[in-house]
Amino acid sequence: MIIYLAISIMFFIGIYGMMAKKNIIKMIIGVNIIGYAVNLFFIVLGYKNNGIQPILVPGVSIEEFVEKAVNPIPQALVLTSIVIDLSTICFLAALSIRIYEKYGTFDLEKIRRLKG
Amino acid sequence: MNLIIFPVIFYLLSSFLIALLWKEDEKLSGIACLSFSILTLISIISLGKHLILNERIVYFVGNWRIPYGITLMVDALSYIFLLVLNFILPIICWFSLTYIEKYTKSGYFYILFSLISAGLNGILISMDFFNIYVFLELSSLASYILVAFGLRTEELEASLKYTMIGFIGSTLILIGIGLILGKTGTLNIADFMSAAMSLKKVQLWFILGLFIAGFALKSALFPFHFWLPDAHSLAPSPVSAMLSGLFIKITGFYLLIRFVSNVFIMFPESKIILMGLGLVSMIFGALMAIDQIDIKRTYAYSSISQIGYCVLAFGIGTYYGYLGAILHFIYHSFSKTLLFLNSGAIEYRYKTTKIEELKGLQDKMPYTTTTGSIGMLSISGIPPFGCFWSKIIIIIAAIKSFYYGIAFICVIVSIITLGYFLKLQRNIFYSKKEMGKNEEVNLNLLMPMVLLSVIIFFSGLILIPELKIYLDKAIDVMQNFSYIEIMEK
Amino acid sequence: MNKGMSEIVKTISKIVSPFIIIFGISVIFYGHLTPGGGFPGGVIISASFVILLLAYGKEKILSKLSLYKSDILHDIGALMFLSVALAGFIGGTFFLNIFDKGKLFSLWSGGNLIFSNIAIGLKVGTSLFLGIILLSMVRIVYKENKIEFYEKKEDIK
Amino acid sequence: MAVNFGFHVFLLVMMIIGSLVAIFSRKLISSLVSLGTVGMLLSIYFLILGAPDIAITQLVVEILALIILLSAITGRDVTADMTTSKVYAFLFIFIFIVSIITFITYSNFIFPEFGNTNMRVGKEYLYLAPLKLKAANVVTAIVLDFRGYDTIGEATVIFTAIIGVMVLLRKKGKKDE
Repeated sequence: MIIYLAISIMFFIGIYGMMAKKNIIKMIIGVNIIGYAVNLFFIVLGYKNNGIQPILVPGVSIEEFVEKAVNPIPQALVLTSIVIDLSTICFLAALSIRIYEKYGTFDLEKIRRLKG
Repeated sequence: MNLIIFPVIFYLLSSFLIALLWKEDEKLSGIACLSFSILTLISIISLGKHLILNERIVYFVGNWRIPYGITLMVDALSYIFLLVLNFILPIICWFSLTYIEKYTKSGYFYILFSLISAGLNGILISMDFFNIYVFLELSSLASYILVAFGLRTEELEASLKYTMIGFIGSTLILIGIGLILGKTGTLNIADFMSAAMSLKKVQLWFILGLFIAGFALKSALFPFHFWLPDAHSLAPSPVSAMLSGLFIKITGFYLLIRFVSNVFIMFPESKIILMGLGLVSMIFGALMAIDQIDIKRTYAYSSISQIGYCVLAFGIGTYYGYLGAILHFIYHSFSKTLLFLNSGAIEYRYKTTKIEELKGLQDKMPYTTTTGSIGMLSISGIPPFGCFWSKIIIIIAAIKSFYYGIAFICVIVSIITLGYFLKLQRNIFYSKKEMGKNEEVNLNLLMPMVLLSVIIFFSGLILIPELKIYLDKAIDVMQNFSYIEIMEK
Repeated sequence: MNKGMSEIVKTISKIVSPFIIIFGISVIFYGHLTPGGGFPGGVIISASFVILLLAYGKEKILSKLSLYKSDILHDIGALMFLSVALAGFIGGTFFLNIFDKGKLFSLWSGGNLIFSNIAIGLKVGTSLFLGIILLSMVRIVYKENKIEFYEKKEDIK
Repeated sequence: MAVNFGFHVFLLVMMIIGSLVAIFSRKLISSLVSLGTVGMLLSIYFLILGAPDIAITQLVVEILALIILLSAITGRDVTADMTTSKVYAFLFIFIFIVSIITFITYSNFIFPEFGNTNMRVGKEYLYLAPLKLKAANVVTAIVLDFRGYDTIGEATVIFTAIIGVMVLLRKKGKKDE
């Protein structure tokens, strides 16, 4: 239970970074931290007490391998979602560069030209 | 039975080939994108023949059975969404052949256009939680980029706000998928349902809550709507037509239907939440759309209220409610696409969509005026046109299940909708006579609008008995289909 | 971006980056035997290019792997992976593993895993390198190879 | 790797401290560096949780993300002012408290127990990959063969991001500007 509590605290720190901070780079860091927290959540879901990595090495027999290996499905998903977060950050960085060219600042407070 | 995969493959191929070969030549990439989307439409229509014979098509990617590989499934409900999607996409692509010339490097526009369509088609045919998430993420990322395609300051800021909120929505859905993986160990919807039967109901309410919040955020229902007006009004017109007409409906409304009525069947009361969300966003969208100064912002707020109609009709839960929801989705997609393409034609000619700067378009752009007023009358529910039938059915559904208050509010909101659309028409199209010369836009912009308005004009025919059978099949899917039946087969 | 970093960093990165590239390629090719695979290998290869970019500045690295070439490679990688998937149609369904599976721990095992790994590695490697070059390159306009990008004027204020 | 429970908690606490520093520090460069430490700790934690190729990918991807953000910062303003909008702060604290309370009361309903994962389908993959596909790395077999259709979608996501970077870095958006 402590592990999940710590992951959700990290998730809420990321959400705070995105919502309350007005600097675009801080928002991108918040996005990054949320991505880390969700990926960690997936891998923690697939953990088995002192389980070995799901890669068969010549010395191990199949039955022992199946008995002790960790759940491989979340790891396949995290490989995909790590790269999805990287693409979002790549796009947001390019967006913040262009916003900086137009406004001369990363601070959203001065940028507020759009009404709600 | 490989026809089911072809929509996704064609659009992926079109985006990769345009990026490789024709990116610099704008004319050629437009034609390539148009030909690939027409090819997809043909493959979808030929898919229909198989669907009539057997009730649904299940396809195992890589020949791996249910729990191991990814399975795809098309039944009557997703076939209707596929038809509407793949019928509107070539029209938008045809419209943007000349509209996009105003933007630099429009080859990239066609790449991103086919990527969004690949994502939307991927969502409609898939039956696997994580697969839906990946294609949802693909089409959302492509739409974040297209909102900022014009590189003006407002567009960049609207895209930033849209990206942040869209990212939160995707993360909520991803956490829901993680919990499903944790609880039942599988990602396949049918396998999940057969495993979830043994779980207690209390354990699943949190997962359903996450999904409803994520999809409500993606379809801009009331509490999460504030990204939509900026994103849809500042994007290039074909992009906002695709966003308003198709994107929020498929990533939000379609997935809400699937998850509430087909996956989480043990929570019938969740429809009441949807009814509440739909009601509030219907009222809010209509009220906000009244005093807008920009045509596209009025259309954006009106699409918030119209998707509120669809979700409300689905929330009622009876046969008529489902029929009203499906019909309203179909008619609103066609008419809202027509309206945004119409505002695109006006913007193409006069470089502005502010209401007071556009006067007396009746004689300057006669055809645009007629098609635009057809679209506006259709959405506000004037008899011969599309949305009148669906609004009537929704009101009947509300009365039949004794929600008189909701029926009354529906009537009031459609009157308000009629109000602001008439105001729009009076100011833009039929205001004082200005003897300007005929500055009608060229055919490439005009024919898509004429085609859409013809469809809307004859859209009442869908209710005749021969065609209604297919609608009833889709409603039967919405009412009592659950993915467990696929497990037994 | 000035002309790259100090002399020490340049010589070290010159020595190290070939080894990083070889390590990345080995991670790609042995993806189905040892930990790794398409994604990690591709990302490692693009990291090695980025090290050279940071050490030597943009002009030198772009002479080796110009924007136009990496753009082409990036699309070819995507098409290769899609064609490996489409090759499954020969055997019937979309993503079928039609190649013979070979022995368990030998290099040739796991059917089309190897080709998918190579395609993904090529794609991820070149596209991330292209992304980082573009993001850090916002200051220089390249006209000759048809990709001209925004040059940051000094008077942005 | 068999590591006692205390080390898990230690890594998580360090990550939380790192992300706090990343969010609340005044200079952007120091917040990026602390973001780097959080990514490094995450990569070590993946290794301990038995996911080696995720650890490699996370390590290198985190370095590239750091380089991307640093290239966005260099030559532009490097300090972020500390004022946060009060409305968001209070709204956030309210959401945080409510969710922590529901978390503690319902946690054993919502989250599966930490140590034993639900291996109902995971076990089949551990049999299938080595025997049927002859592939020793089960995770790569899942990513590229059992669930290869996901990976096509995901490879297209990177493709979209790079097209997005190219679109956003054009000289000017509209021809008539």
